[in-house]
Amino acid sequence: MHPEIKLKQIKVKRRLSLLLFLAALAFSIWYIKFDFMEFMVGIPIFVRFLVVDFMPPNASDIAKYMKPVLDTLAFGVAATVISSMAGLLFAFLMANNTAPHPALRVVLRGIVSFLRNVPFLVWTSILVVLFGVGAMPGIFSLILFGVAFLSRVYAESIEEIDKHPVEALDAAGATYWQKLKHAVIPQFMPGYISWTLFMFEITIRASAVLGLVGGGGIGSQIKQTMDLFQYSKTATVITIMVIMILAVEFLTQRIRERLI
Amino acid sequence: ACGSSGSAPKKFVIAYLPQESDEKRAEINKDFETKLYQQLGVPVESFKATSYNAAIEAMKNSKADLAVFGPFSYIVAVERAKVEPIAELTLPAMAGKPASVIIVPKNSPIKTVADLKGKTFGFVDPVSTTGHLLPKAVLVKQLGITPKELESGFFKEVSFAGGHDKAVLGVVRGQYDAAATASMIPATLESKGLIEKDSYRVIAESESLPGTAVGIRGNLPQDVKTKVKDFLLSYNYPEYFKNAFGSADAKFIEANDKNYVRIREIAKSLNLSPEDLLK
Amino acid sequence: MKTPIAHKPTQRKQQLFFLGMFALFAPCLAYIDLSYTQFLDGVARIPWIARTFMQISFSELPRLLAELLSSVIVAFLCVVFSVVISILLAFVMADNTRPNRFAATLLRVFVVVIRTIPTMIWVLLSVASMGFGPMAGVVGLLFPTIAFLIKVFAAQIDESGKDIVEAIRATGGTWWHVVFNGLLPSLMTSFLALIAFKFEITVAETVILGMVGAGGIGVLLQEYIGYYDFAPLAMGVLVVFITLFLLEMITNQIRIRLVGSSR
Amino acid sequence: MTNLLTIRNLKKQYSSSTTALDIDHLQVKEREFIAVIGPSGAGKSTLLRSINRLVETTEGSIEFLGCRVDQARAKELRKVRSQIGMIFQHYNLVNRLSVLENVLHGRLGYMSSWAGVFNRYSESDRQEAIALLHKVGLENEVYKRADELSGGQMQRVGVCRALAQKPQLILADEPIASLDPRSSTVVMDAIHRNCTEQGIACLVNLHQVEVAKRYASRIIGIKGGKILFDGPPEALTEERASHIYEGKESEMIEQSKELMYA
Amino acid sequence: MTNLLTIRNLKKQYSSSTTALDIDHLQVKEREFIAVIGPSGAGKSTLLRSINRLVETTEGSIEFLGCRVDQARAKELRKVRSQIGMIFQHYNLVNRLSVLENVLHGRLGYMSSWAGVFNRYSESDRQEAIALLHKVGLENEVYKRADELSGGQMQRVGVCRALAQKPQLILADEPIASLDPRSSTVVMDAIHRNCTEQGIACLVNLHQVEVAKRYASRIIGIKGGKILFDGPPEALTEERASHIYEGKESEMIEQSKELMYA
Ligand SMILES: Nc1ncnc2c1ncn2[C@@H]1O[C@H](COP(=O)(O)OP(=O)(O)OP(=O)(O)O)[C@@H](O)[C@H]1O
Ligand SMILES: Nc1ncnc2c1ncn2[C@@H]1O[C@H](COP(=O)(O)OP(=O)(O)OP(=O)(O)O)[C@@H](O)[C@H]1O
Ligand SMILES: [Mg+2]
Ligand SMILES: [Mg+2]
Repeated sequence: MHPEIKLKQIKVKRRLSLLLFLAALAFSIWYIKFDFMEFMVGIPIFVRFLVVDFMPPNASDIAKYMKPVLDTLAFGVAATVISSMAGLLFAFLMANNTAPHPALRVVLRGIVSFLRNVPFLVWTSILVVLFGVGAMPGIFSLILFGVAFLSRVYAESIEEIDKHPVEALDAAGATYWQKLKHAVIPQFMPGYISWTLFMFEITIRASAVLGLVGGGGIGSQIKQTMDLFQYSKTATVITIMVIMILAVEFLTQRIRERLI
Repeated sequence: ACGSSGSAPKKFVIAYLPQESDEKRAEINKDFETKLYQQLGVPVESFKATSYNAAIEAMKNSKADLAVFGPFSYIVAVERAKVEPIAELTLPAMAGKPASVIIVPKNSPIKTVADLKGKTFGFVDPVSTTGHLLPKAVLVKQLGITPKELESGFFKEVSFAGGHDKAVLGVVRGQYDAAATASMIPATLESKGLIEKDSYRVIAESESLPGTAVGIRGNLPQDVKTKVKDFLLSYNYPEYFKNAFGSADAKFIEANDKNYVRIREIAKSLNLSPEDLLK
Repeated sequence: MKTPIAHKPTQRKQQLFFLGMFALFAPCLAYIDLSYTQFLDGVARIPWIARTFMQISFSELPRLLAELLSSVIVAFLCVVFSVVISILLAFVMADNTRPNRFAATLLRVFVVVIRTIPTMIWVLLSVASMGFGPMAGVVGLLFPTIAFLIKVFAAQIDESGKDIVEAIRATGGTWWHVVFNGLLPSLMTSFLALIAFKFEITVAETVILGMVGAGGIGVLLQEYIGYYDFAPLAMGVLVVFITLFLLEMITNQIRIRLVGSSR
Repeated sequence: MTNLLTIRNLKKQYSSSTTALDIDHLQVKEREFIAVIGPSGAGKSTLLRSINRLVETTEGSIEFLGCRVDQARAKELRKVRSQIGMIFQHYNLVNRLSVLENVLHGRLGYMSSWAGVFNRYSESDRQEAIALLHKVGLENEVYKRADELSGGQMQRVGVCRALAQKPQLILADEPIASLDPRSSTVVMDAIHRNCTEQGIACLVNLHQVEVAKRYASRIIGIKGGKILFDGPPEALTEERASHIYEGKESEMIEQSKELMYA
Repeated sequence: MTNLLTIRNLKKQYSSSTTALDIDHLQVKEREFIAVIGPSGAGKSTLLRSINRLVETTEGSIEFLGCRVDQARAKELRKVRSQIGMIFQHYNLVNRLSVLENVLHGRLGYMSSWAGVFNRYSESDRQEAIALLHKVGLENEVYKRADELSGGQMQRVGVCRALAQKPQLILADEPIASLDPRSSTVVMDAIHRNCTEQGIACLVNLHQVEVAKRYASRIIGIKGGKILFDGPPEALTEERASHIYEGKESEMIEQSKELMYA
């Protein structure tokens, strides 16, 4: 095709996409009755709220927040370890180069996708009905979420490994399990470590959110202090949470650098 | 949402707070909004707020104009958002009945509140009237101790379940030795099939509560307030009350801030008065 | 003793990792103190809840879909606004285009802090300050979304190297020329891919926004959960699942088209 | 000399249109060192991989030491494979394991699944593996990680892995195509010396005719999946060799023309 | 002939220990076509980039047409840069834009931020850009995307971009180092012909001494940041050239030794 004509076509396409986009934007603004004035007023209100009501942080209850912090970390560790074990099993059954049966693979992928795509706050609520209150429903929903996430990323890492060494073992007459142990797992190890550490970071964040719906941990302190209008305490809790998350990220990053 | 203080609003926003006593609300009947619109001449919108401090902050920021409060949230709202009482919602079915209960599992050895010493206990939420304030007052009164003593060392452990249903589930599923909740919640959960029949036992009951307060944003023009008040007092569409508050024979009556004196006392005695919170 | 065969350092590192993992796990599990009977009782209730969920009801479908649409729209508007704001800021922060070292560092600190606070907390805060409704959702989501986009855009700009920057600079072009005539055209596709990716995440987030008070389908889900209406809840869960699943497929396709990889 | 391998009427089609391999008859006897030459895409790799069934053939029979490889069940196939060593162009080592572990992988075919998974290599296996590594000049690399080695060293590990199998036959698919001339010599020497000393037959795919002539006792020329030449190195005249590569060269000229005008 | 560029006591240090560039005095007159040669790391790129201040110098002065480049404020610097065209080894084109747009980037230095961002190139700019493309044989590529071109074509676009600036001076940093011999000739011809015709002075870094000798009116030899040779091509004897590259060659031998034993 003549390049000039092609260029024209691209231009027409671009115009059309732009038009489509603008139409979608207009529809959206109309549908949720988006009021631009309200929006522009809303942001300063929000920022003022953060600055005036939250500052200065009130650290008088700081001792009281240590237990939730510990809770959150313990939740994170337990959920990460358990879901990494379950995720490992799922991943090997799911990855196309290690799956024992294609049908199993498809079924598992479906289940995992379902677990992942239903918000984990919904899972938490269902688990409360099953197990009652306390740590259990929170932990279990973190695990459900973790299994779904990890089995997917583990499976992707397994699929990404170099298949040539596996072939070499095949040629030497190795069995399925031997190939798994000697060719697949060693290559998958860096991916496993890296994703598991990442999962730990995510669970720490997630368990902070969990607290907002009554799952305990540091998040419930945020909710409680806000409900009591003790915003300056909320600021303290959020600061503690930020420090905790940054510390965890820093730590996992160090471990990752050391181990891989 | 609205114009600055004093001027007439461009639209009128109603917030329904999470009610501690409510049944499932189907979509709130539009009849109320339509008629109010005819009265005020500006569009009327309504929201269901999931947390009561969101609703109170909204009124403070002139983003909501009218709200149906619970007793405790009402006294906080008066303080924080300069809300004025405009009417009161009465539910004849609830009148004179205990507002909250303290329950234990069916076959628990606990017979009286005195037996609760050294046990685990679940309240609903620090800001819940029926799930925290009233039951705490009951405990303080029946045990004859100070709130301080109750908080430090009477129980083995005190938790906030995060919801009335969760407090009940906590008792029935065995995580709490006892819990406080609004009086009709256990029966509701029973009817939903979430807990088995007769799986709990009531060991203490609280006093009854005044009606639900309806508050209006204080800095609205007087004529708007008057119009809204007149409208509320004359409104009588049973379908609306059934959908919004679970009882067809509910109605709006003249507001009386005096009804909340008792709640204020209780809150004060438990160090949860608005002044304590908002200092 | 048999002759050792392994590569010691690698083996030791891996052993250390697992050792550390389980050494932490045991005390944590003990600390959390999960009750065995609670667990068994809960598991015994699974068939019952599964049966309850099977009574899926279609009566709430229209409401669910309407609210779903507003959730998606909140995500859409939020991403649109965030893109507008973050694109230029990303060029301020990226190492190879930053006009001022101080501004770049300041921005970097902001981005880290904002990103560290989970999205739901932002929404909770905005709901508390602005009241309920989609507007609070948009404003609350704006902060983490902007921070995310600045970060990934800046990383992408850094990756594109100094070549084009120098070429435009050498002709006497201004900073704006470097950004708009040089870098943006070449980064457009990868930016679009990132935007599609973020949109997917944001929709997943807006779906649960309602659970902390902003509008959308989450409000309905929260309501069903609150009243234990499992039949419509099952429908809601299904609607959410199908939406997010389709969205994932579509954005994956878009990403493959744009940059030739799914991640 | 006895027959190790007999191939009859072998056909392999990857898709219905093209026949990648079409061999009427091919026998490999004990101790033969056979070089397989031919242009790219001729079917050399396909031939080698059919022999230990890394690719499934479409029709025909492959008999190795009296066992029909093409019809073997899982267990028989494992046995056949354990008797056939293989060396790959890209070494196919497990990067994150030690050199020694990679060599010991050659023993897996003789162990139970269980024993293999838990590294229960016998002490004699270990000692022999180390001895092999000494023999190819890797005495200082035994405990290094495979990815710390240079290409030539990696391929020598690959050779040791194949030898660790104590095979009857070694298949080598372009073992020196990724190596510089120096390393190539070292590796080909190692393969040739060990095969000769231990009486192992060898089928090696090669790109370079000179290398083939230097080492092989027999050369097979393949083009378009068919055997065009089969005989001693002396019989492979310039003319015959260029006949085998013919189509290929003109193709290469085409390509470079395209490059020029690009 | 008037002086375009005067460099005095120029020093550039990337880190405190090493001096990348150390030039006492260097003048470039109008219409000169100067080739800069020297081993890798000699400081050729640093010299060129100092001239339009893509790298900041440590001390000394650079004067271009009466303007102190090293001290120029943002606006002056922009003006200087718009008068100096630059050609890069890796072309540095914006891949996803059309060839024409890339050439028009040469005009950005003469436009306001606003006009540039909205592509408000004047019609005469457009016509001239197209004419330039015709001149270097890219008449069929005007509306192609830059990444659809071959290396030689891309570099010709780079040349056009520099010419579109209507510069007084062109700096070319190894413009042909990534090209095959054929394309190299085309590109060097284009640079040389246009500079000569339009009276543009040119400083071009080159690796190959023969190419330098073929095109340049003056050759500068750099090593270790210092000028070792400055004179007409004829004066650059074999001996002097090898002196410039001396250290380098022994280094290369070292390297290949390492490779052999690796
Ligand atoms: N997995 C496959 N799927 C489809 N066709 C294949 C596959 N492997 C090989 N082929 C085709 O079969 C024919 C023979 O390929 P083969 O790899 O055996 O050639 P070769 O002689 O080893 O070539 P090279 O020297 O490039 O390795 C070629 O036409 C090739 O394109
Ligand atoms: N950005 C930089 N940071 C630190 N040192 C640098 C940098 N750029 C160049 N150098 C050093 O400055 C010296 C001169 O480098 P320069 O790139 O000017 O050499 P060159 O002659 O262009 O070499 P080549 O032929 O490899 O392009 C070298 O020692 C180099 O390592
Ligand atoms: Mg091959
Ligand atoms: Mg250079």
